[in-house]
Amino acid sequence: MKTEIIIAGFGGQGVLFLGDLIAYAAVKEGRYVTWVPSYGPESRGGTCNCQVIYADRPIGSPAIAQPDILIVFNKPSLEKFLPRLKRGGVLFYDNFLVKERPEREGVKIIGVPAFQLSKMGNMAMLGAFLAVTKEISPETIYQILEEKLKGPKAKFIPINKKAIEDGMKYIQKQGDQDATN
Amino acid sequence: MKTEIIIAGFGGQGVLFLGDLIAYAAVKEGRYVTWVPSYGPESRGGTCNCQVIYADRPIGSPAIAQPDILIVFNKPSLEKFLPRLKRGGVLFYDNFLVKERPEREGVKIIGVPAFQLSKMGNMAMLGAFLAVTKEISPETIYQILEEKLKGPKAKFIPINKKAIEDGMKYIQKQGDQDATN
Amino acid sequence: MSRLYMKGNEAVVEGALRAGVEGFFGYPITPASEIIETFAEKYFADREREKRGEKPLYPKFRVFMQMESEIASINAVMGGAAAGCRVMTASSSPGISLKQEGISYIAACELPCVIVNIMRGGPGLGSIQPEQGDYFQAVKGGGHGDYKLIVFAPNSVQEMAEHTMLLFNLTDKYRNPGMLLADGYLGQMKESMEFPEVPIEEYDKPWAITGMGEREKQNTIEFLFLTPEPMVEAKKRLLEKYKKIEANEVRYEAYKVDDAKILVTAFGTPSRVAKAAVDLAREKGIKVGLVRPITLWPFPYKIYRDLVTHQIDRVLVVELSFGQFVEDVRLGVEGKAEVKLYPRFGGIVPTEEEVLEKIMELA
Amino acid sequence: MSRLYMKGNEAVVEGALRAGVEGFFGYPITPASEIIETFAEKYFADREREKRGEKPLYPKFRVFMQMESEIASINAVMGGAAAGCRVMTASSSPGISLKQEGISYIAACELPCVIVNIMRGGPGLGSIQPEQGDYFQAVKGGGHGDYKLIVFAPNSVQEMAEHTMLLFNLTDKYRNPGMLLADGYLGQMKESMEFPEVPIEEYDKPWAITGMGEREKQNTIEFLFLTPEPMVEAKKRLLEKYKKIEANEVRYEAYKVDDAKILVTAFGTPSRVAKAAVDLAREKGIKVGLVRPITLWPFPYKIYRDLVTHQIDRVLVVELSFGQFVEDVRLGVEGKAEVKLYPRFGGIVPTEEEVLEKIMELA
Amino acid sequence: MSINVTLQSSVPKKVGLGQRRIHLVRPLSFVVKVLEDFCKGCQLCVNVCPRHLLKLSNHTNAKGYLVVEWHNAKTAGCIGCGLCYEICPEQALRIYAEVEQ
Amino acid sequence: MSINVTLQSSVPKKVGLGQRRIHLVRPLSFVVKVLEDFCKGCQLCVNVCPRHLLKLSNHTNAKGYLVVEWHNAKTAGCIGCGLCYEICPEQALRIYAEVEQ
Amino acid sequence: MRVSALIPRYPEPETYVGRTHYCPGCGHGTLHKLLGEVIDELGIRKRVILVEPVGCSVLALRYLKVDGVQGPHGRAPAIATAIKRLRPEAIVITYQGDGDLAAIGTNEIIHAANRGEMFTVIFVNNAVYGMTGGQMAPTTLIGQKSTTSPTGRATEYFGYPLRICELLNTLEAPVYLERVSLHDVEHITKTRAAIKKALLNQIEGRGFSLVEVLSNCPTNWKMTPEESWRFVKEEMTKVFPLGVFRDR
Amino acid sequence: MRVSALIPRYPEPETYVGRTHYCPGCGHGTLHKLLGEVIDELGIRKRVILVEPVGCSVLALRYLKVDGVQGPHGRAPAIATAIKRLRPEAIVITYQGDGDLAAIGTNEIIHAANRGEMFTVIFVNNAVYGMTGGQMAPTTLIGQKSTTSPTGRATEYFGYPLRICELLNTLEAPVYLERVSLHDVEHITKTRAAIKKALLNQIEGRGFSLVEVLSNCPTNWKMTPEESWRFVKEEMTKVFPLGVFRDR
Ligand SMILES: Cc1ncc(C[n+]2csc(CCOP(=O)(O)OP(=O)(O)O)c2C)c(N)n1
Ligand SMILES: Cc1ncc(C[n+]2csc(CCOP(=O)(O)OP(=O)(O)O)c2C)c(N)n1
Ligand code: SF4
Ligand code: SF4
Ligand code: SF4
Ligand code: SF4
Repeated sequence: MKTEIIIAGFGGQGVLFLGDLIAYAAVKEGRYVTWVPSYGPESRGGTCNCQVIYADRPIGSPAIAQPDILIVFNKPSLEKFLPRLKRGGVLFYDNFLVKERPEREGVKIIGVPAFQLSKMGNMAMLGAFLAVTKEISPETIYQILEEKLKGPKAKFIPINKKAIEDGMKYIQKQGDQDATN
Repeated sequence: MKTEIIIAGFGGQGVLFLGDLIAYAAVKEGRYVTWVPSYGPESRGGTCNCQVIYADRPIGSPAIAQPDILIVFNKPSLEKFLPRLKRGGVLFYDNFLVKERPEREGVKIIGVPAFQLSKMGNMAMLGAFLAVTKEISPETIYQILEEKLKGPKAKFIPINKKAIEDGMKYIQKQGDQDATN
Repeated sequence: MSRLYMKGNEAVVEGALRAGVEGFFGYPITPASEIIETFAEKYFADREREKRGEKPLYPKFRVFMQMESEIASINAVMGGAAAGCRVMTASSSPGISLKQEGISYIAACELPCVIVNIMRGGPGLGSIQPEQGDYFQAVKGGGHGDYKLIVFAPNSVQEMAEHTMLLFNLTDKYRNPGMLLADGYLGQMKESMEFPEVPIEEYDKPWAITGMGEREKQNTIEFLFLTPEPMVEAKKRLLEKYKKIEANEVRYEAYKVDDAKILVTAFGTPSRVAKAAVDLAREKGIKVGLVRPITLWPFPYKIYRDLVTHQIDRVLVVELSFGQFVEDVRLGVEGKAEVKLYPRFGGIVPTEEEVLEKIMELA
Repeated sequence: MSRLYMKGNEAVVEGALRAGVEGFFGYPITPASEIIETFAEKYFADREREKRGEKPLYPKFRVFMQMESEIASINAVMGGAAAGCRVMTASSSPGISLKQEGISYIAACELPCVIVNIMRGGPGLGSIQPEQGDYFQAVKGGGHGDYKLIVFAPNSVQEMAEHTMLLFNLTDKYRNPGMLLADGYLGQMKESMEFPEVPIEEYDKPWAITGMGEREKQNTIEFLFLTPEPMVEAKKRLLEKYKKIEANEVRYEAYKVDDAKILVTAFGTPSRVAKAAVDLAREKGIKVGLVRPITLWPFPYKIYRDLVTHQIDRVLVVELSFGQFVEDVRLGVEGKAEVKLYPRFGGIVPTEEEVLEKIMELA
Repeated sequence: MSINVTLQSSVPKKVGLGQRRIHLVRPLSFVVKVLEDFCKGCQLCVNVCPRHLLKLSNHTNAKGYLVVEWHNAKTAGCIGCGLCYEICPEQALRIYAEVEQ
Repeated sequence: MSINVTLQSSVPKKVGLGQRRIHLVRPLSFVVKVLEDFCKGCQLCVNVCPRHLLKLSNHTNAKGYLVVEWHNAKTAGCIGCGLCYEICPEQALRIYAEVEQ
Repeated sequence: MRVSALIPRYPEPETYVGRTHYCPGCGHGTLHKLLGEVIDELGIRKRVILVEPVGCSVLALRYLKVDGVQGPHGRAPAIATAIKRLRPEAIVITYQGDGDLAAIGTNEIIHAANRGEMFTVIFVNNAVYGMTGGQMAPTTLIGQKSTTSPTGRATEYFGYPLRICELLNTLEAPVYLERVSLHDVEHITKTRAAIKKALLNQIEGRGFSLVEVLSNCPTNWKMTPEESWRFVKEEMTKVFPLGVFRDR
Repeated sequence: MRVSALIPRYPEPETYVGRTHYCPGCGHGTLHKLLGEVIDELGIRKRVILVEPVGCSVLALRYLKVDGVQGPHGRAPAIATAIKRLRPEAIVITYQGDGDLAAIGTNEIIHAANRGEMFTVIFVNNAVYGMTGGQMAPTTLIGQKSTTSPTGRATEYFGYPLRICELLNTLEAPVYLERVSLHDVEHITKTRAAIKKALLNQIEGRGFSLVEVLSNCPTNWKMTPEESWRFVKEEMTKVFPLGVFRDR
């Protein structure tokens, strides 16, 4: 088993962190994992993305040609990566930020109004991802949050959790189809 | 025909210039020529030497393993280079500065009290060299001196010439054997 | 031991600290900056610990310096190494170019130290995308004169740590500088890993300049000659040492070569892609194997020579440059097999499928 | 034309001036210092001429600068070349190491210029005796990333001038930096010579930054990419250019190879020794010939390949280093002949007799 | 009561430093246009405007930045002071004076 | 009337800056020795000596330099001022004080 | 019916085309704008050659429509030296950050200034390495945090904020050295005047001019643009006093 | 019979062993001697680590019997920084010429000084590149001839003599900066005192000290030793005024 995920959006939307969290959770659950950030122009701004792979066996290339799963938060990223999504793959997109419904045959398209569900849209999207793929347990994610947000930062745990749960709930309610369309 | 000459002494004795003059004269007389200075420690002082080759055909290595002619102005240089002098070669040494007569079989040893004959001992030695080898015409040398010492420096021509002539005369008088011994 | 998850650049720091690094001297540059940043973090966290009266986590790690330039960094490394300490620096391609004079001096003076190059795209300012265009510089010698660096080419985050530790041992052992040569991918990616067990080897350094102290003889570190003869001697000793390293320290990984007719070879990130492609090709019944040099100098010429002498007649070289590593492969192969280069440059790592395709072209 | 007698370093200057050099930027270092000194002499003599109301001898030679370092020098060269002028710098090994970042930038930006390396003994401070230990640096690339310098290896004072002139033409023609790679002997020795007739080729430089003037489009000189795709394109163009140079500009001298069974090969000063040794060996009836690469990049692989394919089965490589040039010879020979290295290092040039002896060992 | 607006383009290009601003006789009012592609929503203009005529909108441009918008009611009285123009790092604001033809 | 001279070696190694010179009770006279291997004949000492007690000799040392020599007549009266010692770049001069045993 | 026309209140920018990659509120944009305006105003766009640094402004030539070259980190003064001497009719400008000019490139700027090279330096002091993600610069304030001084710059490790104007002011050759700031409109206006003066010095062949511009880096300072300018005003100007250091 | 003994008037040198390769009358010898004397006097020979430059004094360690290292041209301050920080108990001294410190190595010395590194710099200013045969240095006087300024240093090409003490004096960190000269016995004595002070600063952990020593280069100046010292006294000290610039 090997899952290849590309996550893309604008700088500041928490794209890298989202990928990092999924990757780390997969490590915790005993998988082999790679996470590669896009490191574009040396300064900030513009689009950014990361590539996450988790698998049961050591991973060859950490670079992803055709992802199984694509998670996008803006239109430029959608346009760039959607054509590369594997046949039979899954697209998650923020249908609050991207208004037109993306078109592509042979893939599952899931719209989640992540940044409407929560200010922490990346966490809401994570919830949706967890609920749909069921490959990573939310418990592992919560455990990591507790590990990372210690001391004074611990106060942010609840709102992160809340966002994740909202994302999960959204899927449970809407099913894993693009409900807004 | 190919003649290989090593000239060695202390910095300040005009060793490099002497070699350069011989070399340039050989060029003027239509030969192929190389001149290589020893460029030792980057700063001054200590011993120095140069290697001169002139020949009728293009010259292979500009480095001399076994010189045909050795001209030395001090004892360290004598000790260093005399063993390398070709069998049948000629040693010129300043027997004013080097008191003991050098010993070596199968070579011709010519002592010239160059720095006694003239303050420009290197020029006196040149005279001796010209007189003994007869491979380069004094006229060519004088011509070069006139070329090099122009304008205000022209006043040095006579004393240079004088030194050369003194060297030549010394050989004519003493023969080309080490007269002091 | 539990699985760790770490960035390649952080693994370098972790490896260095476990190897007992005493001083780090650097200057920021993408994609190597996390190395200096992580060192800064660890160092000042220890200083805070000390202020609180706690014990530092890394008591050996006494000096962290962001220097004014890469040149100052490499020269500080020279000073630290001369003083007998385990020291290192890290940079990326243009910064490593600036260090070449210093590297040549350090090699000449036989000073052990570790230099990390997280390669970016070149030449010039180029890009911060991964390439392997500094192969020649690292392996053949970007500085002046005859010298060699011990060059390790990790291909995973785990090896980023492991090779760093190995380099500290080997550079001390041979009194020779070493380089960790990694592409940008390896520096920037995070990966699951187990922390490698590399015992720290400690070497006496009676040659170090420490102030004479009880010693009668002064220690001087220089490589400077006024006449050829002593230089010939000194260089002979250097050459002997290099031969010894070549005899003893070659490392490589050979994968599925036993019955292979075709050989794929690559180092660093592309070697992972190549390995996966070998598996894909094997599934298709193609008899293909992989050789991955782990040390780029000393280079594993012999394994290539052996393989092409006995069984293999086609070699596919995958590298992220116009073709540099391929020259060493050719020197190993010596015309006994067809060598085909698959160069990717500009910042794109080929996919497993692309490499598979190249293998199939050769099959 | 009458015979001249000149120092190698002076011949470089004379060649450059005749080739219409417009700017020289340098920093002193033995054994290259006569280059900057001779430029200074010529430059300020012209300024004196102008003060006296006379015409300058070298009206094109407008800028002479002793810079604060080798790094400043190579960057000034970058600026001058970018501005569309014929510019050059000169140094020796450690100084050339310092220029590596700049050289990589210049190559990336495809700026024509001439860099002179009068090699000394290395690594490190080493000595000022002649060696050829910077072969790899010059030919493979001491800077970062994929790039190539057009490298000429003169072996006489006459060629010091001639190759300098050729380099100015070729670097302009291909928009590529070039290097004159000479050992200390060639810089320091004086020799009889005829001044080579190399016609000055003038090339339009519409890409130069001159201020936009009448131009509509801005000219920018940079090699900097944020994404891989345009970089792949740019590097492809670079690679194409390199292939073109490799196809068109290889130069070498082959001597008495027609019936040779043994080949001696060397460049620079040792090639003169080797040639003389070939003559000595021929006198003894040994069928030996010489190949001397004149361009080290592009390297004349083909002549080696051709010779070993048809006739030659032993190759003797003479070089003043641990063995760098020998790798390119091996890449040309591809295992089809035995390659024997005769390395001399530390500052001693072998004698004709020594090389003869090595030839006889092979015969 | 509609106003016919034409954009006049032939403007003197060189002006002295003190007079960078183009002075006109009796402007009727001022209009600030936001070049949305240029704006990055840094809000420096919002803070500098003495009449509080600029505010962050809730729509993003192609680069993903929320952009500012001008309170487009002329009555609000832009005084054409140019502070927003001066402070905008992106030259995303263009100020026009409305004049009688 | 001959004087028996012995070289005394156990001299204090550390002295303060002002007192670098070793002070002795009633030296009879001073002697300057030239270490010929060290001397390069620069003649700085010749020029600095207030009593003109040093001069260039006409013999060379192993390096080929003409070396200085000390006017070795005690009567000439070296005052042990140490100027030659101070100025010699090579520390080629050693000054001794003659004292009664 | 009243007929009215909209007339630009400011001249249309010619040199500066904007749409930069800079972070929101970054002073590099402001400074580019000013530089463009002054070039427009002086009518020298067709004569300008700009030497870009390595740093966030490495792409300056994409926004300023003039000839130019991008050189190695810190070496702009050496590049500019050659360009100006070989093409004295060009107006040569270097644009350098504080990592570029005050760390790796200290040697080049000092010697160019000491030779009195006839070009103009725009030196952007934002107390941090922007492009590489917020490491300490030689100009970082004491106690200021950065990714390489996570507990604040401590003088015992990293010394003191380097004051370039003060340093260069010990040299003979420079004709104009001024430190300005971008923290509000008033200072932006002064900066514009300083740049103009520096360029006029070059146009009139007077000599070496350098304008040090205090700027911000909201991203790496982890501040809003507004906060960052306040920091410049309240903290940076204390350590780097504004003013004319040399005007000959 | 009167029995007398010869007693050395000066302590036997321990650190400095002489027999240098320097040209006759060269100040490097004098300075080595002084450095050796002060080291002897302070009793720190066994603690000293000397960083040699590239320049005529590249062989200093052959004459000064202490531990040490020879580094690349101009980089001694970076080397010394690491040594002193890693071995704070050592007394670290750099010895650099004016080509080394004031040309290629300007960056390293400024930043080491600015960080207040705890070592001692002996800076030999002889207004020329000695080792490489008399090329112009940054400290060459205006009008002074050298092999690269054959008609005399002209400011329009090469700028002005660089004054290192004045430059470093704009920095916060240095505790001691003094310019001395070797041109006569009086000044030799002052130089000795300055070196001692600089070393005491280090021994007592006070901070960065630099002693700039005006020296000669009779060979490349084409003067006798005597003439060369007169030149130092009459010409150099005018351009490089002697004195204490900083003493904290
Ligand atoms: C030789 C070299 N070293 C380091 C770098 C990495 N680098 C790029 S920009 C930069 C510093 C940027 O800081 P600054 O000059 O202050 O400009 P800013 O980005 O803040 O505008 C560094 C260290 C490089 N590109 N080249
Ligand atoms: C990188 C490098 N550049 C240049 C040189 C050549 N070089 C040796 S010493 C020197 C300058 C010597 O001058 P200075 O520092 O003033 O010392 P001095 O010899 O006068 O004592 C130079 C340029 C070198 N060895 N290395
Ligand atoms: S100042 Fe400019 S970039 Fe910032 S919000 Fe206003 S218009 Fe947009
Ligand atoms: S000062 Fe010293 S070196 Fe010079 S002549 Fe006198 S003793 Fe000799
Ligand atoms: S990183 Fe800092 S300096 Fe760079 S563009 Fe962003 S705010 Fe400006
Ligand atoms: S060249 Fe000059 S500095 Fe060097 S040893 Fe001779 S006199 Fe001294």
